[in-house]
Amino acid sequence: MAFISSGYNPEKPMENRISDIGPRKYDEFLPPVIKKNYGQWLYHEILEPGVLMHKAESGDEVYSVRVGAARLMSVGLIREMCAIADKHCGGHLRFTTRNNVEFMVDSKAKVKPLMDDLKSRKFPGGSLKFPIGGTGASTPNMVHTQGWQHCHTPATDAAGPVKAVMDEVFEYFTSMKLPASVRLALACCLNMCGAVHCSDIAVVGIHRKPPLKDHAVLDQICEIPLAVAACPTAAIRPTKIEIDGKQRNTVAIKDERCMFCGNCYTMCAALPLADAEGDGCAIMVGGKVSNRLSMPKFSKVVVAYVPNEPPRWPSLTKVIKQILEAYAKDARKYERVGEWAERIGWEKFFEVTGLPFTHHLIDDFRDHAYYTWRQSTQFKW
Amino acid sequence: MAFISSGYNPEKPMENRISDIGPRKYDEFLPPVIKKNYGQWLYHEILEPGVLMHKAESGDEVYSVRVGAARLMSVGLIREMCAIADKHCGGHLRFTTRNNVEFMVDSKAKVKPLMDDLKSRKFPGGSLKFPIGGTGASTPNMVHTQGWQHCHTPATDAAGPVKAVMDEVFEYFTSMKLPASVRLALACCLNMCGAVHCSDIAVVGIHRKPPLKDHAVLDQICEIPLAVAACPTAAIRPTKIEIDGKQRNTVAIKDERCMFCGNCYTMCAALPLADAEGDGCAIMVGGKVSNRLSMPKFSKVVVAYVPNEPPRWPSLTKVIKQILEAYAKDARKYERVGEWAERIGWEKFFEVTGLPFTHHLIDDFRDHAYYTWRQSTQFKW
Amino acid sequence: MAKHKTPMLDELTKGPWPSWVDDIKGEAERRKANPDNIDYQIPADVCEDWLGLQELSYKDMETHWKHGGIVGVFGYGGGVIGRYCDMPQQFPGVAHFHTVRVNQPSGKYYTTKFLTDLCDIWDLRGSGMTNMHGSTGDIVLLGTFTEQLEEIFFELTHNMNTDLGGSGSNLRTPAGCLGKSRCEFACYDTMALEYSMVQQYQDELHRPAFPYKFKFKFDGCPMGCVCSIARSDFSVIGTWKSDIRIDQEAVKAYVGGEFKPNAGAHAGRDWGKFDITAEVVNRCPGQCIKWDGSKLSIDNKNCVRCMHCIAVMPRALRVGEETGASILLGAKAPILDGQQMSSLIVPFVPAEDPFDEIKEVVEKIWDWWMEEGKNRERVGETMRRMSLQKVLNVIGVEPDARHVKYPRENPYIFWKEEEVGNWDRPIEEYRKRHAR
Amino acid sequence: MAKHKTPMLDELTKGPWPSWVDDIKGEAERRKANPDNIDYQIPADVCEDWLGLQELSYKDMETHWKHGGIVGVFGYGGGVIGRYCDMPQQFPGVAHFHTVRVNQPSGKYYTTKFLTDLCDIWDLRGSGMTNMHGSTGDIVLLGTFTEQLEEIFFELTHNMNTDLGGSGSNLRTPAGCLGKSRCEFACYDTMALEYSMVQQYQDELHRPAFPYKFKFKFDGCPMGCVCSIARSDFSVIGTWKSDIRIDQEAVKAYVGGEFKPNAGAHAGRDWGKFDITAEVVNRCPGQCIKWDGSKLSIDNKNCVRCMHCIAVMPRALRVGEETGASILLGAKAPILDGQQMSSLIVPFVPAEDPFDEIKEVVEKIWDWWMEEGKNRERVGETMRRMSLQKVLNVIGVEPDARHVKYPRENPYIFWKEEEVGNWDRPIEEYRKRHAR
Ligand code: SRM
Ligand code: SRM
Ligand code: SRM
Ligand code: SRM
Ligand code: SF4
Ligand code: SF4
Ligand code: SF4
Ligand code: SF4
Ligand code: SF4
Ligand code: SF4
Ligand code: SF4
Ligand code: SF4
Repeated sequence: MAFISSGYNPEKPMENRISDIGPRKYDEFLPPVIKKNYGQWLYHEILEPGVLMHKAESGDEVYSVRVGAARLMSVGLIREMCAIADKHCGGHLRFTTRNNVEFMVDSKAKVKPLMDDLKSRKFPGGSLKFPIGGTGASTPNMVHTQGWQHCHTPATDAAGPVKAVMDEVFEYFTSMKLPASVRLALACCLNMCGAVHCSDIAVVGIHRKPPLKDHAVLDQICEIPLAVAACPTAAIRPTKIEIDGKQRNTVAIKDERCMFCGNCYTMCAALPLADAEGDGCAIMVGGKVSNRLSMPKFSKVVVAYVPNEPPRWPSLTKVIKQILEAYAKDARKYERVGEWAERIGWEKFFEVTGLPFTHHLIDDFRDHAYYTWRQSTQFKW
Repeated sequence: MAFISSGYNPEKPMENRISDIGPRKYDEFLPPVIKKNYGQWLYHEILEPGVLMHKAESGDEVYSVRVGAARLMSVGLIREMCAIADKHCGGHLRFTTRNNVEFMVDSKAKVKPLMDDLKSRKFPGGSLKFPIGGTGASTPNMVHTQGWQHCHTPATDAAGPVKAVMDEVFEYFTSMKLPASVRLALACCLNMCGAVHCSDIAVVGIHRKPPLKDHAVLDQICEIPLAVAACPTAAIRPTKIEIDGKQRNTVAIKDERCMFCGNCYTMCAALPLADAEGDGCAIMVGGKVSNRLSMPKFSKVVVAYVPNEPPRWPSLTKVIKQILEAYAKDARKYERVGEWAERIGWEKFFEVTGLPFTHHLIDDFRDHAYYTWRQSTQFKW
Repeated sequence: MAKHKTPMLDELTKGPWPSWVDDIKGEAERRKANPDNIDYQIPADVCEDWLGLQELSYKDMETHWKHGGIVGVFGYGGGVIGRYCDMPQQFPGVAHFHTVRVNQPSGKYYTTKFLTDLCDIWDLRGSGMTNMHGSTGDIVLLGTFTEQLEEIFFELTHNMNTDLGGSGSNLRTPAGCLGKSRCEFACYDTMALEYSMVQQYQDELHRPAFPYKFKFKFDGCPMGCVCSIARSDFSVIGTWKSDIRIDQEAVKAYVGGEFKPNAGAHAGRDWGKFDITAEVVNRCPGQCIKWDGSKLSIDNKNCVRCMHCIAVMPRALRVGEETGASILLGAKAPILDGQQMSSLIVPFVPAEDPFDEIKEVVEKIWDWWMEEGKNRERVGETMRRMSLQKVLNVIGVEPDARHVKYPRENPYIFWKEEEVGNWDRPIEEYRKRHAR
Repeated sequence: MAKHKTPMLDELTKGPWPSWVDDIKGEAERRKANPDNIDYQIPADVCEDWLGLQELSYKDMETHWKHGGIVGVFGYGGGVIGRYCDMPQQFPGVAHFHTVRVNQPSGKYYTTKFLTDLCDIWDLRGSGMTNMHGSTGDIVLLGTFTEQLEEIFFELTHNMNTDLGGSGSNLRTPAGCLGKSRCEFACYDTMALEYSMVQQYQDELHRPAFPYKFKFKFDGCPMGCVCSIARSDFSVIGTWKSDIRIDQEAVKAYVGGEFKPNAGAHAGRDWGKFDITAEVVNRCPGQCIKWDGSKLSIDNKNCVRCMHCIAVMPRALRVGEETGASILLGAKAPILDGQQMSSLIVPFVPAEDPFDEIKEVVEKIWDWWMEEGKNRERVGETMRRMSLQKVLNVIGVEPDARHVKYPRENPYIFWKEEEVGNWDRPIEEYRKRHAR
């Protein structure tokens, strides 16, 4: 391989440099029917799972076919999507805020050929390249993060468990038979790059062993005061240790004060937490961000720990299905998972989902914990 | 006056001493109809304001006539109550948990003579000795504390403002026309010896000037570390000061960190807060302790400050009446003040009561404050 | 003629509500007149000086009581609140003005004999002024001199067979609602429990052994007529397990208008005809009531025992027959870190004399709190600092979703090594898998 | 034949959901085959090594990416995430595996031309693998070597007229819902605002000047399709002031069953006939809808604009005509002190290009946060530390009951001397009134 220069000259980095231009303006990319009717939409209909029709004041209609995507995708796959868009959609497509892909056409007649084309494409292993669905009262694509694919702090993988979960709940992606849309999400560590803290059902990677201390290098690669300050529970203090007869500055950690947030590792590479036996996932439930009916809600931890079981995380997917099915059976129309749990009471939630309630689920972090305890005699037997 | 010995011998305090006997057993004090039907009550009725009838399984009935009391009462007044109880009630009476007095009779026929007697008695200034009421959807007696009558830390008086308020809302004490019972309370400082933190409408005495420092005596009468530790906002630190050429240990206070809780004064008499100009009352609203309909609730501060205006606290009583009347007009049957405010939304509460919302009412104490802010776009214009 | 002019206080003799100013003035006059020729053991003009001092406070808008004052009776760490005036020259009658807390009987029922005897003591040895009752529940005798304290105590114990209440870092005087004595809602006998507890824990009540004060309050049912959930460290609240008992005929009588809803509590206003659907069915927080026009049915599994339906129709509905209590822990006033209500720790406990199951819980909590609690830390604060699960562990109760309003929102779980496996891994092993 | 055996990963080729494993494998094969004869600038077997490394992670159940790695393009403090493998000998193709964040266009609409051009760059200079899109909103190009970073940047800016997104203690790449481009609910033009903001604040996006990261997200209405309230420091959410517009005929069509409720979102199950009372009227959180069988009326003063009624009957109801936005501040993930959603700071702001009113608020907040924020303290944490009223003061907004869910429960008010009067009193004066 020979180095191909873009034109950039490392000797003179500012020469001919273009910077601070931002993204291209969106209107360059809009399909004509969208551009024409921008801001003049009247209403929409979901014709079938994955197919939206938006009606404009002008009478125009745009049909959007939504397909699931792994988000982690190759340029090969993107080129394939472009080919489809060129063939059916005048060379336009879009991605949704949950990493689904939308192919838009401007007349009903174009919908079926587009859908047939999408349906026909599969990966070698048999999985669909472009499953249609994710609209209305469904489980749209699972928001997620990097995991073992790309990040340095994960306590679980991202794309792997997501694939396993989406396979498990696939029938709910392609249908609209849930009481409301159920947003799934995964974040591979407590940094929570996915919207786990406000999702209907969410998975978050957690560590459960306190950081290792790489004393031999710690003071060379870390600023000890920053590491100490990083800990929200004040578990870390500076200390000295003798290694090979030499005094070294390092840190000591009060293990029983650690709640495994990993913030010290973020600040100091000599404090890794990852551990096959310790790591796994917690499951959080009942969050939402929309203001529809009830105000936005945080997700609550309902399963403290599920072990990492690659490649297909069977325990994890089982629990999620269990929650989803209890919800599907019991909730009212329009009722989000969290609204349902609040209406029936969290004590009933554990009963109907069959999940055990354990001491881990009682908040004991910071002062606010108190407000989550029950200051009432109201509860159900 | 000659010293009259009880029999106690200060030389030999343990001689003939009786201790740890506790209170007398309640059953010595029960009226016969109560004793007979103990635990066998079937139901009750409120025959008119202040008059309860309880029906027992045996068919017996007990009629209780409830009268308001100032709580602060002389032995002369107690003797007068005893005379009434002797005359009508077989020598029994009781006090309620809110310091009302109940005269009980065992037949309906005895009710009217009792009531007539009670109604006939007045203080020289014209106030009633035994106003009948405080049952059902009324404003029962206002729970309160010591104030300038007896305590060392008050920021307002207790019995004075209570008298002024009860006069103002008197028609609601003697009737049952409110949507639900409205419990009033007053505590003369943030120690809150009254149940202010969970009352429908409550008054709490507040200081607004940081403690004075009596440097000249501080280290003699206080343990400086205790004074420092007493401050929840860490506003106090030990320091040294020169008085009359002598170095003295004392404390310094960061005034802008003080929120006037008075806890330092509780721990150290050399840090008084009382100040005519600084002191006054905050008004809190919407608390409750019963589990009926909704769970118990804390009261919320809706008026940050009303000045002390002895002897009749006109601004205070005006605001309370204002709240009470807005509530009476707008709330649903059975709805407590807090339930009403939550249903209409606190923004409407301020609108319908006509109270101004000020920055003081936004929580800024500790971490939990965040949870009281509005994480939603749901609100009313 | 009054000793001091009290023009401001006099304004408080007006208006319909009982005037404590008139009451004190009356007492002042009685003492002056002294028809029974009592040899007052504290200044006869105590009430006059008290009025004078209060008038001064009304003028200054500041209290005139000095900070603290440690007085008491021998061998007890509480029961008396010392109080001195900061203007003793001007108001010698209240130079001392200590409070004596007398432990009230359960339910605050009295015979006139008992009260009269108490008045006799207080006429002779005190100001003649009282609070009936203090916020904690005591009979509060307001204002006496130090020399009288032992005498009062002696007379209370010897002549009245009655003891002092609590103050200081002690168990405080327990209090309860009147419960079974006159209330059909009572799920257990609050007055019996209160008596049993106060007798059992006399030592804790009188001798400071705790980090801070500790209060018991006993409510017979979720209505909370003694505010235990808001005002006591240890709140015992009656509840029931089995089905709400329904008398269908009586329900119809309410619907038909023969019985007044809520026992007539709303009779002062015309709220229109009783509407069982709007007023009961739709308001039920468990959403578990059905009314088909002739039959009321309750899905008790979804009932949260809020008692609204029972309160509205007390002649038709009664609490279930299997009764007991819930225990909640930790209520307190705002100092230091904000007000707390008690939090549920035991969803259900049987509550029958001698109440052993309840006492067992209390004692475990005390043992732990005396070990772990900091100076001046209420048990609710210790719980808040050390966690609810810690308390459950201490009392041996399995954590249950009923303990929380909702599960934690942060995944910051304090795992323990026993739960996870070996924490003490060598960094060298890790570095074999992961180069630096 | 694959370079590394991946038996575990291969399990993830099964099942209906698109398999990223098959996708990477396909890319690996394409690179190997290289039909277009591309002179790959990073190892041709990058995808194979990546698969191998992931297989190892699946076995070890630990990540094999090293901590951090500071790389970037000249003059920018963000846009690239450095990443190195901790087993570079075994997997040299991913020894470097840096991420390039490309700023996506508003609404994520693309032409195939744009995407294809991007693919060309990434075929040549990167792994050929992407995330479409990252959680913040960027186009995420996954995996390249350090030497390629400037080249990629040069090609992006010169050939594609497109810039990098954010990372580090910068403004992050803004994101918005598709808003007016295709949604009838949009109360303002989210895509225009997103574009306007990202252009205006290029410097803040590329050069770290903040205490920590700062995110903008723009939702066109309270539905929150881009989760701004949960995932952005500065959340602008469309709202309206005037009355909800009602087409009574269309309401009847819903009631009559001609139109499907919620645009057909629930068509997959038989929920029975649409019941406007149960499904809309009774559920309305403002309790402000009436339906008399032929006319729907809304008491807009009590509407909280939750949009439920509109979502259920989009052909009958429309948001009010006077539209604008609410601004909320401070959402973030849990580290350190727990997750936060954004809190309302400006109930209503007009939102029309050039959006000056919104920019004014942002800039005031930045000035304050840059002054007061601690290192690695998100603006929401600064607000939590310094109070909501402080922020309102900074942006010049009058405190209003709308700012809170409920007023404070503690009376711990931090009064200021200006509000109260002289604080500096001599103790001697006090002692004149109050003896020690
Ligand atoms: C395309 C997209 C916006 C975009 O810019 O990409 C979008 C588009 C629409 N949303 Fe959304 N929402 C989109 C993400 C969201 C999100 C964010 C998310 O899921 O991460 C939310 C907040 C979720 C939450 O509360 O946790 C969201 C909450 C809603 C709601 C409220 C639903 C609720 O029950 O609370 C509605 C109203 C409705 O569904 O009737 C709505 C309604 C709609 C409508 C009907 C608006 C319209 O009239 O066009 C659009 C089609 C909905 C559908 O798919 O059935 N949209 N919508 C996003 C599609 C994501 C996807 O691929 O699945
Ligand atoms: C007399 C009484 C008020 C009354 O007028 O009824 C009272 C009076 C005092 N209380 Fe109280 N408290 C009284 C019931 C309460 C209650 C209510 C209750 O028990 O139901 C509370 C709130 C509940 C609680 O315990 O938290 C209460 C919370 C306090 C506090 C705050 C404690 C805390 O943890 O936050 C203090 C401050 C302290 O302990 O230093 C306090 C301190 C005091 C002191 C001793 C003042 C002090 O700082 O030393 C007061 C003596 C006043 C005096 O001169 O007579 N008092 N105090 C009540 C006791 C009468 C009785 O025995 O029946
Ligand atoms: C006598 C007393 C108990 C005692 O041991 O002294 C008592 C007695 C009764 N209460 Fe109570 N309550 C008493 C203080 C309370 C308190 C405590 C307080 O006010 O400080 C509460 C909690 C208040 C709160 O939630 O903030 C209380 C909350 C209730 C409720 C629930 C009311 C609600 O709407 O939330 C009921 C049910 C009802 O009123 O129908 C109730 C019902 C009753 C009944 C009807 C019970 C019965 O069947 O006998 C009694 C007559 C009520 C009436 O007065 O209308 N009682 N009740 C107390 C009278 C105090 C007074 O003089 O006013
Ligand atoms: C790539 C991405 C995840 C993804 O798969 O999509 C990501 C990846 C990382 N995030 Fe993130 N964050 C990403 C969106 C988010 C989001 C979601 C959002 O922006 O909507 C959040 C939650 C919202 C928020 O900002 O709080 C998020 C909260 C964090 C945090 C916690 C910040 C906090 O204040 O609590 C960290 C830790 C940190 O900053 O040190 C973090 C740190 C990281 C780092 C840089 C790891 C680190 O500790 O240095 C990750 C690099 C992974 C890698 O190797 O590629 N990332 N991060 C997302 C950015 C892609 C993009 O630009 O579009
Ligand atoms: S959630 Fe954690 S592990 Fe996952 S991408 Fe974000 S920072 Fe990395
Ligand atoms: S993981 Fe978190 S809690 Fe544990 S030591 Fe590190 S910073 Fe502290
Ligand atoms: S509330 Fe404060 S001032 Fe009033 S009696 Fe209690 S401690 Fe004293
Ligand atoms: S009054 Fe309270 S906040 Fe102020 S200095 Fe004293 S203890 Fe601290
Ligand atoms: S708490 Fe219950 S049992 Fe006790 S008096 Fe009140 S209503 Fe009756
Ligand atoms: S007690 Fe309350 S929750 Fe139970 S059925 Fe009656 S109203 Fe419903
Ligand atoms: S947030 Fe509102 S305007 Fe934006 S896409 Fe969602 S529904 Fe439409
Ligand atoms: S938008 Fe929500 S609050 Fe407003 S009328 Fe509709 S359902 Fe009610």
